[in-house]
Amino acid sequence: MKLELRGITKRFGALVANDHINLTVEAGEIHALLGENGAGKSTLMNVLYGLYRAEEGEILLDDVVQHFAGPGDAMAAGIGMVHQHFMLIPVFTVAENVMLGHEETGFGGHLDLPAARRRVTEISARFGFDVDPDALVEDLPVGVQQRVEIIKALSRDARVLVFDEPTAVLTPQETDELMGIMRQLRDSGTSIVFITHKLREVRAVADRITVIRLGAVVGEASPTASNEELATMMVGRAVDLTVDKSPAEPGAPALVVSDLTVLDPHGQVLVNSVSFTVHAGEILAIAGVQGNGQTELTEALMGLQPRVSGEITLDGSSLRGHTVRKILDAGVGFVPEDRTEDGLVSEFTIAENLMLDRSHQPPFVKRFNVQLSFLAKFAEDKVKEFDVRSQGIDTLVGRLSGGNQQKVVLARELSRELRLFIAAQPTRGLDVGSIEFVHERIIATRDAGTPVIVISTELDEVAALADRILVMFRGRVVGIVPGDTPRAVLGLMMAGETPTEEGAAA
Amino acid sequence: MKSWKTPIALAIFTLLGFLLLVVFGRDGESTMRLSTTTDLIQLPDVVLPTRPTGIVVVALLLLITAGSGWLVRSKAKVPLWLVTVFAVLLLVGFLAWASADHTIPVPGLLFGSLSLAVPLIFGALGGVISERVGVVNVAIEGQLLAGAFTSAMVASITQQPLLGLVAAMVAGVLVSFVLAAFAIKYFVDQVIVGVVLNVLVSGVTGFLFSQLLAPNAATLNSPPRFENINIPLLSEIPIIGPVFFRQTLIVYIMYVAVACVYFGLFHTKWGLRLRAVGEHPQAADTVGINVARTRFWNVSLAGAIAGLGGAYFTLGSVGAFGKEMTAGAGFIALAAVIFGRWDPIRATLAALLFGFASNLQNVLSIIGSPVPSEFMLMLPYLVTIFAVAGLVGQSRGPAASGKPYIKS
Amino acid sequence: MSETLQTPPVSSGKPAQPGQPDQPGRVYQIFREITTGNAIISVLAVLLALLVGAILIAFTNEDVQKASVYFFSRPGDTVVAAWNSVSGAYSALFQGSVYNFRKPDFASGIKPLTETLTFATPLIAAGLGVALGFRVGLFNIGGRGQMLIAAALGGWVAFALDLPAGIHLVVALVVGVAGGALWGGLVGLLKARTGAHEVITTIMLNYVAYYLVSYLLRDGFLKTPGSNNPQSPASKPTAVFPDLLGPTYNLHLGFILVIIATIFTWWLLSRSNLGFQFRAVGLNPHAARVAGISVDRMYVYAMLLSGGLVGLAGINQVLGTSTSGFDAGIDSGIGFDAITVALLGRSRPWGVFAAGILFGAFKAGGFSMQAAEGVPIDIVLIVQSLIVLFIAAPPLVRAIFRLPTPGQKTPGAKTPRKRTTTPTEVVAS
Amino acid sequence: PSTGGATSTAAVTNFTPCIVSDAGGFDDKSFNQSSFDGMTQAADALGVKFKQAESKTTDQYAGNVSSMVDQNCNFILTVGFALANTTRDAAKASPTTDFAIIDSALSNDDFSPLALDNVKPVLYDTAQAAFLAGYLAAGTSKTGIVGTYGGKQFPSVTIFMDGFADGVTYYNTQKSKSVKLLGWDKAAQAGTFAGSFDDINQGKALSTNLIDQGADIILPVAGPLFQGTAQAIQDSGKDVAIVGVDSDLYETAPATKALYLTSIMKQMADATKKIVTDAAAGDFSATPYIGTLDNKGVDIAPLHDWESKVDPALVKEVDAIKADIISGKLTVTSPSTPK
Ligand SMILES: Nc1ncnc2c1ncn2[C@@H]1O[C@H](COP(=O)(O)OP(=O)(O)OP(=O)(O)O)[C@@H](O)[C@H]1O
Ligand SMILES: Nc1ncnc2c1ncn2[C@@H]1O[C@H](COP(=O)(O)OP(=O)(O)OP(=O)(O)O)[C@@H](O)[C@H]1O
Ligand SMILES: [Mg+2]
Ligand SMILES: [Mg+2]
Repeated sequence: MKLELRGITKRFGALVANDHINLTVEAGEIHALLGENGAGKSTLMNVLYGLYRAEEGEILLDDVVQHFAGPGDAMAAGIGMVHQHFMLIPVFTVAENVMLGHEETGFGGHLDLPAARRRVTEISARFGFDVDPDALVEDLPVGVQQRVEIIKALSRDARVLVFDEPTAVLTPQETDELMGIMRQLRDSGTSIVFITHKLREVRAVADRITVIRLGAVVGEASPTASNEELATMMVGRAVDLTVDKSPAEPGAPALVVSDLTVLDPHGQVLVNSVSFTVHAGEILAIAGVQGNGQTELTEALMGLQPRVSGEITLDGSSLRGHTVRKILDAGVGFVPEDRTEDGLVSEFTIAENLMLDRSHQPPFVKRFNVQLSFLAKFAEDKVKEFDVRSQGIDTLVGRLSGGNQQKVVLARELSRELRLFIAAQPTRGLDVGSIEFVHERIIATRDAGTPVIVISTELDEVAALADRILVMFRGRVVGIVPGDTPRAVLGLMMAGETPTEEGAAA
Repeated sequence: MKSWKTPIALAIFTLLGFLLLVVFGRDGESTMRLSTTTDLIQLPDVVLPTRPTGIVVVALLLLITAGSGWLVRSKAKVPLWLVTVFAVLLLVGFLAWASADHTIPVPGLLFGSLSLAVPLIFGALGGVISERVGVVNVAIEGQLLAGAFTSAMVASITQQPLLGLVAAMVAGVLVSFVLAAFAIKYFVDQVIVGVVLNVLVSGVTGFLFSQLLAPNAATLNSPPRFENINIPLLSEIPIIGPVFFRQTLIVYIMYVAVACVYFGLFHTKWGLRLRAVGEHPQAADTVGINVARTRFWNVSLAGAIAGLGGAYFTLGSVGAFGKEMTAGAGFIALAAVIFGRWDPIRATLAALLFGFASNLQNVLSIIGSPVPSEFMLMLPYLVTIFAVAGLVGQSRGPAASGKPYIKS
Repeated sequence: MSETLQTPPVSSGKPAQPGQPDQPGRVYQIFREITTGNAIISVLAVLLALLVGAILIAFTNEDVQKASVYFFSRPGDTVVAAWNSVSGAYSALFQGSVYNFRKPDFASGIKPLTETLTFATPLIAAGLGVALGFRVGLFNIGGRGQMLIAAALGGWVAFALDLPAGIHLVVALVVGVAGGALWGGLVGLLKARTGAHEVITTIMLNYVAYYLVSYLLRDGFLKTPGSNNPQSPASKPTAVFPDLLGPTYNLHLGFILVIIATIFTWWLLSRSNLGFQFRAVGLNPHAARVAGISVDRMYVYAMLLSGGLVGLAGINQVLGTSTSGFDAGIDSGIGFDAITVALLGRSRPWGVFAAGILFGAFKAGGFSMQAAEGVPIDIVLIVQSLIVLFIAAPPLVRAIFRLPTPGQKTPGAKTPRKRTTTPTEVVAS
Repeated sequence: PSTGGATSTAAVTNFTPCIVSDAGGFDDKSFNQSSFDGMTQAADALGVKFKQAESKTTDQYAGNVSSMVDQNCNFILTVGFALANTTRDAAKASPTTDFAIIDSALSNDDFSPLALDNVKPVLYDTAQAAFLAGYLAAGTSKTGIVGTYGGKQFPSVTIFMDGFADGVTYYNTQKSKSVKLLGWDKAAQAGTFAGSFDDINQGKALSTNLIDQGADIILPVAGPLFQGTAQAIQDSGKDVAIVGVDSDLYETAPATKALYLTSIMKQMADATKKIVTDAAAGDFSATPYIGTLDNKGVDIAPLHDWESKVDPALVKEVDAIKADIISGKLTVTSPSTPK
């Protein structure tokens, strides 16, 4: 089905999120939408999907003007959407999530769960997914949740499909599979809008590219354009896509983890006797498919996991069994994986968030009193230093874009005397400009002699940052390999295959 | 890894049991009457020698405690049924102790427990539905009271208890309308509306009671009550029959309501959508579910059910409206909702537990208890605290409950 | 009134990023409106409630009812009677709560205002306690129990001990507040240790406290010697709050204490590190935990403080208001009113202060409405509830008076990921 | 301070009597209600209007009484022991206003008894009448078991239970019987209570349990909760009777009139009416009024429908006991007797 958006304008108060945007997606075309964080991509798609009502403009499907009062109408017209922020109900099973809104029922509204299960397995089979229809969504790794979102959209036989950053949480293999599916769908005549920040993907799959900046279309690009060209178009300035990184000068072993095991409340092993060492002045990247124990490993290091055995020492003193506060005070900096959930209090101001994990000691607090003028000056400095774009230090963090939120977390964690820095998925969902900035800061931290652990599912990121790479699979260490290990090898390791000799030597 | 919580709790209770049943054991005989005079099948009274019973019970408790300790040591979970057996044993021991040289009519004890629990169950069902769809319902008390008042008045005027029942539902719905309108349309804090509604309903019913019902009691406050209906066969099952199947229509409606709400919530389209709206309204919105409408009508439904609970006071139980006659039942129902983890069956069990503790207290104080009345009256509340702290622990409610859904 | 850490303005070098929203989202706007209380809307809300109340008063007035019998022959009578009843009732409300014009001089004319403040005193204290809980994400419905325990323990000190003036008062005050704190802290401890939901435990502990105090009054250490009424002896004069404005007025030291408590709570929440951690836990317990804040410990501290503030309300009753002995009804429903006061004040200390005074005015004015005009106490309650509802629902008031929404219609954020934790979320979490 | 507007020689035309309830409210089916009825009757008889203030919570007592003073009431009736100290303080503050307080005397803060010139305590020796009811119940019971329960353990409640218990004991000693009383142990001052004066459902549950234990006469001392007892009796299908309290239930709650054996009455309406009319006539006296069997301030109600079911000989014995109590031959005591 052919989709046409004409002159869409959407305002949030005084902010014009979409400014007379025109976009045409032909039937059987994958159309990529590029733009910085906050450029207005999601907003445009939400207008298309009936979630927002545009102030101006119209939506045409096969040249017929549509009037959507809500997502129901959009879906009925054949539009499906895989949302950037998952629209899944955590306490429902996969089948329930998929059937919600178009339930098949028997007598008296009785849910026909078997039918829903069949549907899930059928679509899973068609696209090669491995999804258990009876699993609770909240128990699933994010990558699988993403598939559920896709199944949800596909189960409605949508003929226009919007993918809003579907790959942010997928592994390279998963991403490749997804792109295969998109091609498959395209070939069967579905029009696809594909939003991503990863230029590699755009060039691999898109038929046409539209770039949006500050709410307006800045132009079209061809899939053959270089990364630099695309990035420049998006950001409006030249972006250095490869971060300069000098070779590491590792010092003494700083963090020594031996035989670390983490259990979940049911006694299930999440991290299985993991041992490794991080030296001062090096970056150890922990790679792996989402859900293979990396999260739990970092949480165990931070004292956030209750059932832990094994030993963790930092500069010779043990960290295991200490409270989070003690570990933070010992000089561990931590960027959690989910910044809105674990890293920030969105209803706090930037300034308040900057003192979040130091609310118990000078210089932020003296004799129970928060030192407001100190905090203001500190925040002002950090906002400048980390280039947090906001209306001032009293802006609520929840109103910042994702990239700027992440900068606040980084600013907070990197402004302490650190003896260890742990960053989990530090650039998830960020645009190229922000990624560049975050990577620079992480390397600068290493160069200052701090041991750094970066947890990432993103091979590009791992390649850009790692001095050594630890690959995890099913809670175990598959191997620790040098930072320049080829993608292909890493990909295999992430699937559980032990590395070849040359890799294991590192 | 290992959680010693259960064995420790069991050990503490065993110790308490030992102190009460053995150290402070009483001599004499405890009689438990299992049948009512009207039963077809007459079971003989169970007569237990008080002190030996206590000793045996404590021995068994000790055994279970040891067993649970062993289980935990060998990294197994203590099964729920074992805890249940423990609780039942402790209860039997306690009953025997308390009724030394007295008779406890078991069916009567249970019957009364159910009667005290009925309004709580209706209220809790209303609470479960309302909170599951994302609207916190602190106004259960108000819905109960409105239902009680309206049903009494309408049934008195029409002399039709069934019409009274309908009126009670309408009254509950009206209270819900206010809650829903303010909470859903005008985004007023749901707890404010709930708390205020309780005051409002108390004021309105109190006022109308003084002005209308009290002076014209014969015409406006003498509703015909529902008759008890004995279900053939079922009502003759020993113990169970007299307790559950010689009840009024309202109680039978309650059984159906519990079953329907349970089935509906977890096995129908209605329930799926309702829960979706309460968990993640935006996700529900994206699949075409009208969040506001779903909330509005289900909150109204919740009001109707709670209204039925109100009608139980007047049409099922006591046959006339009295000021503030719900006496805090709505708040206990609210506690039952949370205690029951927002699950209709569990909430019902929680309400029954409360009813049982209340009526046990009644019976014990009647057969003469050495404990001052005030401490006896505390019993149900203490039992609830112990149960919540010891057994239930952390509970998680519907994620979006209490949060207004504001659309662009 | 806001307690966000308002950092002193430092001129920001960066211009706002064009892509940033420079206009608050709609959630925030609604929140904002209510917080700052658009004055006109509040006035209209009160007007609206009074209007509805007027209808009720007129309907229930005997003279009106009599006149309405012959409404069609002489409708004027009904109108006049209605006008008289309503204006009488409302002027009684005003004269009972603000200024009594029938008194000859200012000193006695202003007495009602001092009565308003006297009644506001415990409401503010308990409201602060409940509000503090809300800010930490806890819904404290246990005001009744905490007040009772505070009144019982502090009251006992006040009537049973012989201590020098001043010291006696301080000891009674401290013991009372500590009693409330313990009763509240118990809830926090249960929550931290076992996860028991505070809504359940506070409701249950209300009853436990009530029966406990009833017993103590009847047969325990609170019993009046020589009397068989379940009522405590009178507080000794050495422990009684001194009058602030002389014996003519009932306003006592409690009001000053409550002002101090308000300042303290404001400082605690907006300036202290403990308050910072409280708010972090209230808004996002996950992030707080990751930032090294012990969530469980905050729950215990918060309930201790919350119970202590509510306890202040309880001790205020026995040392200030009902000094001639108390019974098990000494809480007077203030623990429940405090919930509304706290929410109406948006859980901000000075907001609570203002809401408490509004409620105090209703209590004070209610007497004269009832006494002078025979308006049933239930009607007073109804009008009160309506005012609260309307004040809490500016969009409704706006819709009724067809006022434009401030700014333009600004659709914005949908369900916020995390709003200020209101108690409602707590109930469900 | 507010000045009481009353002049001691108030003509009936500008006489304003006023009444303040305790937290039970005026329709508590108990003493507030009877006092209110008395006030209504008196005002009707005098052709004046009276003012009323209903208290919902204890912190309203002082405000209600003082606003009555402000309203220039000449005579203020306060109901219940809970208002005693409030009444005392208000009476001291406005010595020209007359007060009467139901169910309590006054005392100083050091607990010594206090008499004020403008406060009339109105007390009832309810145990005397309850004694008769207890005797009657014991003699009428077929199962040999009678029962009682209260609302809350207040002296104004337990005084009924004490007298009733003594009546049963007296019957047992006189007749060498062993009629058992469930729900109250006078010696231990312990028994069964509903915990509330509102929760009629709880009254029903308690009564059902009493009936299960074999009681066939029940004395509910808990305001409106007797309605629950009536329903429990009807549900049980047994021949069980109620002994009412405060007023003759046969008159005030005729819906279940067939169930009332008798009622233990505190004739508050009459006493109130008399005190108000006296005050209006300028005859106010602060001498305490104590309702006894002698002055008919307390009594038991006629048997009405139960007349035929009760042995006439028993009725005669009750009358004789009544005479003995009046003459002082028999004294009834209760720790809860008002002082
Ligand atoms: N976008 C904004 N525009 C103007 N002011 C803002 C904005 N965001 C935050 N503020 C400032 O933040 C302050 C606090 O806002 P709000 O009333 O939401 O309190 P809060 O943040 O919930 O308080 P606390 O942090 O104490 O819980 C307000 O006084 C306001 O000045
Ligand atoms: N509900 C809303 N209320 C107010 N402003 C909003 C709302 N939703 C989005 N915005 C603002 O509109 C702008 C566009 O946001 P949008 O989510 O469309 O960006 P995006 O291009 O999808 O960014 P990203 O790459 O980070 O997903 C941003 O400045 C954002 O802050
Ligand atoms: Mg987006
Ligand atoms: Mg904030």
